[in-house]
Amino acid sequence: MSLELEFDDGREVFATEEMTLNMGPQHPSTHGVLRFIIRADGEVMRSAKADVGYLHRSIEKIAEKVGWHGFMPYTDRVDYVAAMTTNQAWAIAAEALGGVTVPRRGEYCRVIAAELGRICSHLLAAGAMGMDIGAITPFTHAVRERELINDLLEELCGARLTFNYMRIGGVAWDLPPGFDAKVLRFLNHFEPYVDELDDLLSNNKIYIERLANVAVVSRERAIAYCLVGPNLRASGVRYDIRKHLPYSVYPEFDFEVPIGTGRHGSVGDCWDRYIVRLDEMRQSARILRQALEGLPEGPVIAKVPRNYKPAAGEVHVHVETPRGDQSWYVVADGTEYPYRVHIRTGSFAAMSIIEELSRGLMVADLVALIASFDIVAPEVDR
Amino acid sequence: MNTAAIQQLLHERFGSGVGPVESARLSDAVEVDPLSVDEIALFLRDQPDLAFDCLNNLSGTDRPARGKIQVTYELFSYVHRHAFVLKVDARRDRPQVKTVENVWPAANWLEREVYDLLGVVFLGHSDLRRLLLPDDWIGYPLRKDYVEAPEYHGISTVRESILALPERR
Amino acid sequence: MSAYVGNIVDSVTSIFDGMAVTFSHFFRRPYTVQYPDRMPVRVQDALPYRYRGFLEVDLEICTGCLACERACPIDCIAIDVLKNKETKQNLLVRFDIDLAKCMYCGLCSEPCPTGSIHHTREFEGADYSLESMVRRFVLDPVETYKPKKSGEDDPAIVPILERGMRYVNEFAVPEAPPKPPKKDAAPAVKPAVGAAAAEGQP
Amino acid sequence: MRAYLDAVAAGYPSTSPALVYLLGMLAFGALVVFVFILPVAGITSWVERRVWARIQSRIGPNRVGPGGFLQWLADGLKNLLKEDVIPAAVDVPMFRLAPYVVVAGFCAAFVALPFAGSLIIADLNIGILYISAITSLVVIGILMAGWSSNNKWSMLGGIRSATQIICYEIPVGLSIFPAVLLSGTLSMQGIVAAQGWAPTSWHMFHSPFAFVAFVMFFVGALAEGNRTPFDLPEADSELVAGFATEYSGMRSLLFFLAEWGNLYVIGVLVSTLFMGGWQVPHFTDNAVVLTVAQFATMFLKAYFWVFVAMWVRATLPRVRVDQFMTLCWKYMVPIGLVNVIGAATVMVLLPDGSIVLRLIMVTVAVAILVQFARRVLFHLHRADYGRLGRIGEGAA
Repeated sequence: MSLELEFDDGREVFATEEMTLNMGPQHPSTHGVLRFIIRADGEVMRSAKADVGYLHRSIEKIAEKVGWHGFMPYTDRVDYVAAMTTNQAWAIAAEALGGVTVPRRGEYCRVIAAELGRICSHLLAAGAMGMDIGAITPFTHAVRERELINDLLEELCGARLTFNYMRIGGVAWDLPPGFDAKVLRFLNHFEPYVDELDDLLSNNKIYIERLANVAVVSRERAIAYCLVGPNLRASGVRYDIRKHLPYSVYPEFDFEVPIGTGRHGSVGDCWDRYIVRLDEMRQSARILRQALEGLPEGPVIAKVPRNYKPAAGEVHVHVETPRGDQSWYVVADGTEYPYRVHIRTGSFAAMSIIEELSRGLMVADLVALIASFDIVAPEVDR
Repeated sequence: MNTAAIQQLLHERFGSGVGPVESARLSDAVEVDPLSVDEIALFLRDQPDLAFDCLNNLSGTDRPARGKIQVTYELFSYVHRHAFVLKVDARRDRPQVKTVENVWPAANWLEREVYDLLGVVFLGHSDLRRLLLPDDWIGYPLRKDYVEAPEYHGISTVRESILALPERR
Repeated sequence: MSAYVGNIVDSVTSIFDGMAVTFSHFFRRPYTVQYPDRMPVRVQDALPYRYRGFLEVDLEICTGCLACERACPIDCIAIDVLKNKETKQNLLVRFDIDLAKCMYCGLCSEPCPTGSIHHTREFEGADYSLESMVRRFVLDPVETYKPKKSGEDDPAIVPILERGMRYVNEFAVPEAPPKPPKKDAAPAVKPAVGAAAAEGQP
Repeated sequence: MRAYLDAVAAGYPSTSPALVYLLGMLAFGALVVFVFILPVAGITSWVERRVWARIQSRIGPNRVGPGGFLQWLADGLKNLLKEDVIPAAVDVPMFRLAPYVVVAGFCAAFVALPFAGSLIIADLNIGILYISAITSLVVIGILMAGWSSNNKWSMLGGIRSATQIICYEIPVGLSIFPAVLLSGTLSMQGIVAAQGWAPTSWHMFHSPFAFVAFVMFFVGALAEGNRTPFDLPEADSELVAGFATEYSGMRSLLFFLAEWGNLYVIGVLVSTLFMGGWQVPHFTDNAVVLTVAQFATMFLKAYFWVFVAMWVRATLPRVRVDQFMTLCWKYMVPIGLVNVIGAATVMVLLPDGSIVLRLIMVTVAVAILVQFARRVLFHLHRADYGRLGRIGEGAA
């Protein structure tokens, strides 16, 4: 029997063949419904092309139909992991257009809710990261802590995920009685937990080896691809909207902006992105303590007409969500419906860089990469 | 550097392709020619005292009253920490804008999104496909006159309300 | 060589500590809530007061102002009010809420002047058809509630109105923070119908 | 066992002793499989879920039977009754055969596993060699499953598994050497007999080299058993479920049966080679009581290691394929080689062993345990989870 040594087109038989892997839309580690088309040589990827849109709900179009007040519940669904900050972004945009000033207590309530939401979201990110690397326990521990925050937020606004807590002009409800004591009790319990997570996961040698020096994003690439939030800070850019383009009452609080240091590898690797989130949780806890301490008295919501009609104009709003600078472009035309709403989310920017980063990584690294960007699929698709 | 100063710089360099500062309430913008936006973008990025290294947001707005689709670029400089809003007006019947993908890679997906939802064609884009909607979707949903097809591949896109709603609305 | 040994030492120590963390959990209480059957209390009773469960309407105090219907972003509330020209009474002939469509945002209960429409702490509504999730509150046409200038005195309505107003007061009122309604001064309960009607009905 | 069967054959002179022996062994083997392996593998699944749950602040299955103990039976029954889905594109004969090959591979290992002093199906004089050879049969089954599934994720899983077992045979073999050298035999019962019941007489405390061999053997065995941190073939966050992706119902369960059963095999091997196996103090002359005591000792020792494997699985992340290879070829193989030479050198220098060295080793081990306990207490006190109640405990 003779072996044919050539294909019809003259290529040699003994060349390795590329394999096309279809990862998703249903896959355990795609954090929602994402799809990647991977071209791989064995375990090493040539490229991973992202295919998004499975969770597209045309929220921007809905905004043009439901009115200014009515859009607030929909902002919960833009990023369901951290609905508070998205609420806040919409409220800020509408208030700016309508010239509404939020009472100070309302702003404090917003900060407290938003920072609890940030911890909530980062917990899920850190836990899911461990899960994708193969450690299952940190995930359940993180979700356990998250449950406590959910309990708090449920008490605050009646829902555990889609909060719809903020309103144009302030927040819907004042803090319930005894809420500050409960938050403090939670923080006293939570801060040691983060240290424990360090011992369990962050310092684990296998974990570090899996993440250090993987998918390094340089400062220049991060900026060029418009990475935002923790992903940008991990690449060494000290930029936080809360600090550098302040909104709400954030200038009144003393907190630091952690950046990636490349402790175990190079600046901007997956491990940096992970540890920046952990440090941010500690900073959020710090902000929460200050906010609870300095909580002013007074109303929590300004008088805003039910039939809200801001004058024509347009506004660019930036809000620091857990997934970074969420950039809202809102156009009003003087009617009771927004004319145009565009949301550029953190995950959207992060998704677009994956194709470039994936070259030469292993399939297992792609999972770590997606997790380290903390991509939430509905936020990409909106 | 504020918008007026940047407009001054741009006007000196590019002449008539750069319009005056448009002062809408709450935001200032400069409108430029859609077919030379790529050169202007390159200038904005590479000029050392501008150094807009980040395309923060890119969105399209349909303005049927003016027969235009407006594309808004929100730029940010991490070097100088200043922002700038650039706008181009594309003709609504044949919207064409030069791509800025080569200037800021972030524009790749953002432009695809605008193409997908508003139908603006970005000339020179490397991979101008629909991003969020299925490839065979008909129409551009964010246009004001968009009417959704009653069905997609035999699947109805309408869900009847169980409540017969009163007529007054 | 030192990196080689360092790697081994790092691995052993970090794994050692991680194992200590996990082992310590054998001595901690589990967090699981064994919903629904092994709860110390019924879960609905353990939920906070503000919990946004199924919507409910107290028809006794519904003013028929349609504020909730207007506030709903997804049109899941349908109200029909008939006007009786002779008695100048409004007749509520339909108040339907599609709970399958409802997204429990709470926007409808906010403008309600009397707290008639409010969220309950019930949330279990699994069923086989979507139609069964439509709550039809009006079976026979009822007259809408008319707030009295002097305060409510009908003993059948006072407790309902009190509960409703407590619900309304949970929402912050601008300028003047609300006082919780007093239990003993029942006739003093005044619905905030004037202000809300001015806001809600352009 | 043999003596007993010989006596039976003598009592019935008309039958051939060889036949009685054969039938007796078959019966005993079947008994071991159905009365021991199946329940042990099943119960292991329940124990694993409960252990995981506690580590993760959960409760775990607790509804079926006392403490959820009968969960494994319920799951087994459910899987037996489930539809056996065979996708259209698979290579059907291979796909069907693969789970049985896996199960056969691990059941065959039980032939040479010692349960007690007189309880062993066949005390082969090459026992440990036989076991390390026959457990590799599992990889053929997994490779078959991965390949025949006609699914790229499955194939990657199957190939990863093959790589894994081929690589880790070497360090595992190297770490068996010291124990074999110390015992002077390959027979499982012989290795146990070479040790005593007291920890000072266990092989693992013979010298530092023996201790390192013990650690390496456990790590290597985890790798061969596809357990975390080496569960690459079925890495659920990367490969969906690896080679088992396309399997459903009973066939899928057979893979897990083999995995849980393999855990027990690993436990028995570690106990036999390094921890004195079934050795108990000779406290009675009653053979039955003694056998029961030996069996219990062996079982507890083995199950302790099963527990450790679960605990490790709940703690550690998964390594990547290249790191897995690095660990094997750059760390375990060189250290294993040095270790064999070291252990041999100690044997030459101290032909009868040194009780001082053994005592030092035991002391070191105790010190490590004490330090471990201190860390556990530290973690317990740092974040006390008992303080915050949930629903029904102080909630509104």
